[in-house]
Amino acid sequence: MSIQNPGRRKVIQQLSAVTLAAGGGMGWAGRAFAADPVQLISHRYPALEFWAGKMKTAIPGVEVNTQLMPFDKMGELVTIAMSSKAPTFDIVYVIDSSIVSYAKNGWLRPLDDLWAKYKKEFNLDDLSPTAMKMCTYNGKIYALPGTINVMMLYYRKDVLDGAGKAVPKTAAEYRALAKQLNTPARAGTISCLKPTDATLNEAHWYMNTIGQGWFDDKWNPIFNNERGVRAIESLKEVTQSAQRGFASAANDECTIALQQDAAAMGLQWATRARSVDDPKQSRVVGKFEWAAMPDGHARVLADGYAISAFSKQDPDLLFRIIATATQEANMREASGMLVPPRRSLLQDPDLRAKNRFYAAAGQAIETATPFPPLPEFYAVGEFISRRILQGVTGEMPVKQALDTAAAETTAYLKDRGYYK
Amino acid sequence: MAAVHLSGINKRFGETHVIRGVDIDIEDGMFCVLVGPSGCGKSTLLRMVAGLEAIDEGEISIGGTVVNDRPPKQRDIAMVFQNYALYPHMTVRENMSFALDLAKRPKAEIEKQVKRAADILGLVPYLDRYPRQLSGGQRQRVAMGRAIVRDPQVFLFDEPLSNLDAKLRVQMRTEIRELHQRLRTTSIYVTHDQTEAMTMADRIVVLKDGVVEQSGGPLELYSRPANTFVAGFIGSPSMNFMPGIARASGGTMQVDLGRGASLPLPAGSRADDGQAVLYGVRPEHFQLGASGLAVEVVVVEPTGADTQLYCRFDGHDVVAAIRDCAECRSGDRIVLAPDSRRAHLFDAASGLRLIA
Amino acid sequence: MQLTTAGQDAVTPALRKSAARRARRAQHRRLWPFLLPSALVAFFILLYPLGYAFYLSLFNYYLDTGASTFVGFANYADLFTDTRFWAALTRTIGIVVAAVGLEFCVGLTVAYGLYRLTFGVRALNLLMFLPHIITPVVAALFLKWIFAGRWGLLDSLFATFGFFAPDWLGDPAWARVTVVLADAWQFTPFMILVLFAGLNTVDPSQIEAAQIDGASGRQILFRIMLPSIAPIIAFVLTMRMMDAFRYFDTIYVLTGGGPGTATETVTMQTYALAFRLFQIGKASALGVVTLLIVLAFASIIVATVGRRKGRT
Amino acid sequence: MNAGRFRTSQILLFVALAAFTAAMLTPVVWALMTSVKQPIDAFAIPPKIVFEPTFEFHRQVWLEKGFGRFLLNSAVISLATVVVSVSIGTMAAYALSRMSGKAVGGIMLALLSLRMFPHMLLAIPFFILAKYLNLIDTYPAMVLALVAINQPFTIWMMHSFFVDVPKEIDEAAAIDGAGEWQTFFRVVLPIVRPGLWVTALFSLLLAYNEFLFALVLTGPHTKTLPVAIAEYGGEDLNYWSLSAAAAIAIMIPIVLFMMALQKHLVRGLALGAVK
Repeated sequence: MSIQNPGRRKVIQQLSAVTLAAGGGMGWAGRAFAADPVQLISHRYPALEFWAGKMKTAIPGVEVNTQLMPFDKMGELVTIAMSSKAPTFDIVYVIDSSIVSYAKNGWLRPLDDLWAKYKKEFNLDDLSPTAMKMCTYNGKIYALPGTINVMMLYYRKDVLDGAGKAVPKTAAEYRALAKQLNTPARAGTISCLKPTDATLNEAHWYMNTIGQGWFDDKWNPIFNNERGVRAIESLKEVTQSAQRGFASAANDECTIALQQDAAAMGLQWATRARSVDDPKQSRVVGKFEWAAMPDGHARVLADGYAISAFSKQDPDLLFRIIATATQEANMREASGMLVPPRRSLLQDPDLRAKNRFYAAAGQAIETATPFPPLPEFYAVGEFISRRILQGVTGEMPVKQALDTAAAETTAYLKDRGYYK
Repeated sequence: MAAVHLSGINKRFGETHVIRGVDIDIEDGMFCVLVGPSGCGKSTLLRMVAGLEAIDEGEISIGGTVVNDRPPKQRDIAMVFQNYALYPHMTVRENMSFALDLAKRPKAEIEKQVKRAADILGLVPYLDRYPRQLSGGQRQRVAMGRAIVRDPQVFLFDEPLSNLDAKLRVQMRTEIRELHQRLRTTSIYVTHDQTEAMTMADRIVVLKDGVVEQSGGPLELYSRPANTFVAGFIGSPSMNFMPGIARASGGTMQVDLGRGASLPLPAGSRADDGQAVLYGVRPEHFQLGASGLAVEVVVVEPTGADTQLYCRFDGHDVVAAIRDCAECRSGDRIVLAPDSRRAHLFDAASGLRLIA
Repeated sequence: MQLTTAGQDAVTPALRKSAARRARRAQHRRLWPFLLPSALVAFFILLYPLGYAFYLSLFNYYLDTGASTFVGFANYADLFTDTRFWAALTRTIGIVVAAVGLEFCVGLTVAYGLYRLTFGVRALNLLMFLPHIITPVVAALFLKWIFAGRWGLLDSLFATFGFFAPDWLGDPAWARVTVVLADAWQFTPFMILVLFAGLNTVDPSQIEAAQIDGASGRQILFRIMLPSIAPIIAFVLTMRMMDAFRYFDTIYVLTGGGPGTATETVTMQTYALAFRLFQIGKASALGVVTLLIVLAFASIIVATVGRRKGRT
Repeated sequence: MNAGRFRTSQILLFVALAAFTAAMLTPVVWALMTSVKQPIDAFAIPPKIVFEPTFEFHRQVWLEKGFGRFLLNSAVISLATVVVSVSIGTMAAYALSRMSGKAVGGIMLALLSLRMFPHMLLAIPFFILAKYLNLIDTYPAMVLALVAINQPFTIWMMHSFFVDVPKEIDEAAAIDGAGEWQTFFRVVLPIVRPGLWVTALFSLLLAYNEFLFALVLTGPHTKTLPVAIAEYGGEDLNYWSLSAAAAIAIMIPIVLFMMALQKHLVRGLALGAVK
């Protein structure tokens, strides 16, 4: 039974189950599905919707139910289900940070055996090492990448040309340019500082270009050192030239600012490149160009699909579903929506010609920096991003904010068994 | 129809002892009125008979069966509430037939009973109306109708007329009385209005603070009140009580009321020399005369049938109701002569009637 | 017939009490079947999780790894020394008071307006209620389209006239105002409906009597009508206060608790503890503390208005 | 009273209230417009009032994204919730309104506190319970959860209506020979019927709009509209337009329901509403 065909009998059955439950206390009939379909839970953006569609038809005769939702909602749901070891989901969408934390929690099934088995069939060796590195934890592969996503510099060629400016090469140039281009109607740059994920993504670039990164190799915070403070001070300075409402803007709000000619440039994900060229959404079709972020170090992530450790389905089947859906041909079909994690496709001249942002994306990936592979990074990001924001909005001096964040981070990590 | 017996009834609400060892016997077919000031426990007693209030101690029997542990519906009683408690979502007809309907009586019988009750009470034109569309008197009748259709062993009335205006109250009083003459169903009627009690009852039970002060026929209570409470409660305007001392003089007992006023003992009473007493006279038992109480008239209220004189005697108020007294004015000094055959004597300390 | 005296106190107080209790218990026994289904649901599906939450609050429990150690009341102690908690609590109380206050004032004004209006009342009433029936998650989205910086309806409308309105969501002070306005948008209709219904219950003869006494419209409203609907006011204020304390969805969508922590409420913090930091023990402790605080507030409202009712 | 002045003041009052209503409806109207605009027009600066409408998103919502099924789920779940919740809540409220003693106050206060507890902390135990009973992604799980969180409100609301019914009515029924159930169903319940409608409406609103538990307890088979809409939360502007279209759609049944019930609503609230 599929979602589209509700099946009246099922509804009636369940209705009577409800009535039964109402009348007869706790003794009701559970559900009994004949052959349980495969359950996929995933974040939703056009590329992921595309993959989900491909999974439904990947293996003839195997039904795949898909639940696509915003990232944070998905996170809550996965956490609740997996922490209680529920077999609710079989295939789980993951990104670099969730791979490490889920894998550490023992929620994911290592894929090395299956990887070896199907390596040939799906030409898995073609997958980009950058992506594969992010799909690995403690030397084991946990996910099959579907996309490699990277943040890059979006800039308005026409505006820069009009002002006689070149694409900024360094963080300092970027800062100065943002200031120069800023007007009331069109902001110098976009800034997306809605707590908490967006903040972390944006601060990541500052922390890695101006600062020295988030942690040392023993997971001690270094983001509050002198250069870290300078990094966040710079972020604060740049927000002076950012679009109105940046403090509550996430990716969508920022994209609208770009599309509606309300900002001249900014840091944004590669997956959004297509939408500034979409005439149904954008007022500035063809006017944007892309480059790797000045000084590199923008955030890069792999997103892909993992298999739940609690799944009752055959792992072979699940792996084949994922691999078939994300096979090379499909990636080629979806090329406009994503940056494919396959070396061959990234270099493919056809695709490069069709997708203007590919060149910049490829360059960005090479110079990019992933999040620290700390399973708890997403968790401590809560402290860090809040405190950074307090620094940026002036609720607290930047130094004090970062010191507080560092103290909170240390305390949290210590409680979770670090530094012993 | 059945006799109702209450024996040794006690009831407490928390720390308050509201009914204290009450015994009442109501014979079959009798119209018994429980009367007393508010808070005397009369409604509680009625509700205990109805089964709406638990009995702490004692026994209630209806028609020879002890009903203490029976819920209301097994007691075969009907009750009319002070606020009528009509079901607002039911028509008059439905209100009246509800009980029979619950008892699963045949449709035809229900129809017949409702018709009969509606005929008796003149409710036929209103059968399909809702209570909110009726006047106070009509609602009152519906409440009675609801009781009548049941044809119960006992009717219970809880101050059923207190929400009506004066004229309607008098009219309904008569109607209820007539109804009782006709149906002869044992009835217990609670009221705080002694006039209602006097006019309607076969037997009156006077209650005060949870205790039966006296019970008997209306005239018995009127002419031989057992104590000052009953004497003062029954009759309107109330009986006058004048404090005095019984003195033996010349072989007869006199009551010395002070200020030189001295009256002979009322007929049938006795007192010891020097006993502190209350001399009770009902206002209607005064006459203007030459000897008696010399009083000053304060207010004159002619009612037509008689004239009520509010007078002062030795710092007390004395009320007299005199026939044909058009010429009295306030400020006049007159002499009131009590009819000693109808006067009463009470012990000042206990309030009990002093009987020879 | 005998005059009976009060002298039958041979019955012991204990016996007496047991008789009364027996009667009450009999009454209650007859009513028990009515309570049973609801009690079962409440017990198994609400009380059990509540008790479980309290139990969890005594542990240092990480939801993700399942690691858990008993810590007694340490989570509570941690909370009370956590400046972020106190800041969030003060902020929450501020937002609740402002939002519920605004809703009440506007709600009362509009309800009174509707009460005085002689035509079109029903249509207006229905239309006004619309914001309240919108699914909260969607309502937040609607509001974002109004309040978003630059391209939001308000901002872009003002900008058309070359005037730059406050940064509704981006400025810490304004963000708090916006969050209050957002709550008011969704719940003022509820206030209006309940207060309007309340005003209609006031006995017209009381109002006429006051008019004859020469009271002005305002005097009638404040001296006659409001006191007589005090219990209704207590009801809406309590209900709203309790729900406003749990205010989450809209803030989450509009500002995510930002800018910085400008709109972070206690519930936002609970969320962060539970689903970002996975410290489910701490989150539960915060939940329990929130419950106690709200309960205290609710009792105060009920007691205050209850007393007023006693006076009138 | 001067009739002319009265008239003028009435018109002024109407205008003021209409203006207030218009302000309150602005976000809804704006969302409605958003749902028939391409994103380029929806978020234009300055805002576009004149545009070429597109019903693309409404079409997608219903024909491609399967919202019909979600609407059905929502309808089944919320109606079942209302039926179960209001019936058992009403019974409990009746019992509580007819009981005496300190325990009753305690129970009422306990109910209040259940309403105050952050729902996200209930979500986890609910999930575990539902998993244990093998009820994830079934109607009963969702209905039970909604009934449970609905109970405090239903009981409080109905309690306020029941205490307004004079006790003599119960007593009269008892004397007329009605047992507890007959008294409840045939006498007291019909009297509070307007209150029942109000309670039902608010319970329906709560059940129909509930998001968090629906997110956790439903799945592909039982997903409700709020979850379905929230799933289009962002990461592409077309999703926003879809959300707008779906949001407009989700309102319609409730609006119709409200219109049908409006008479009962004000009357019901006026009758009890915790007088």
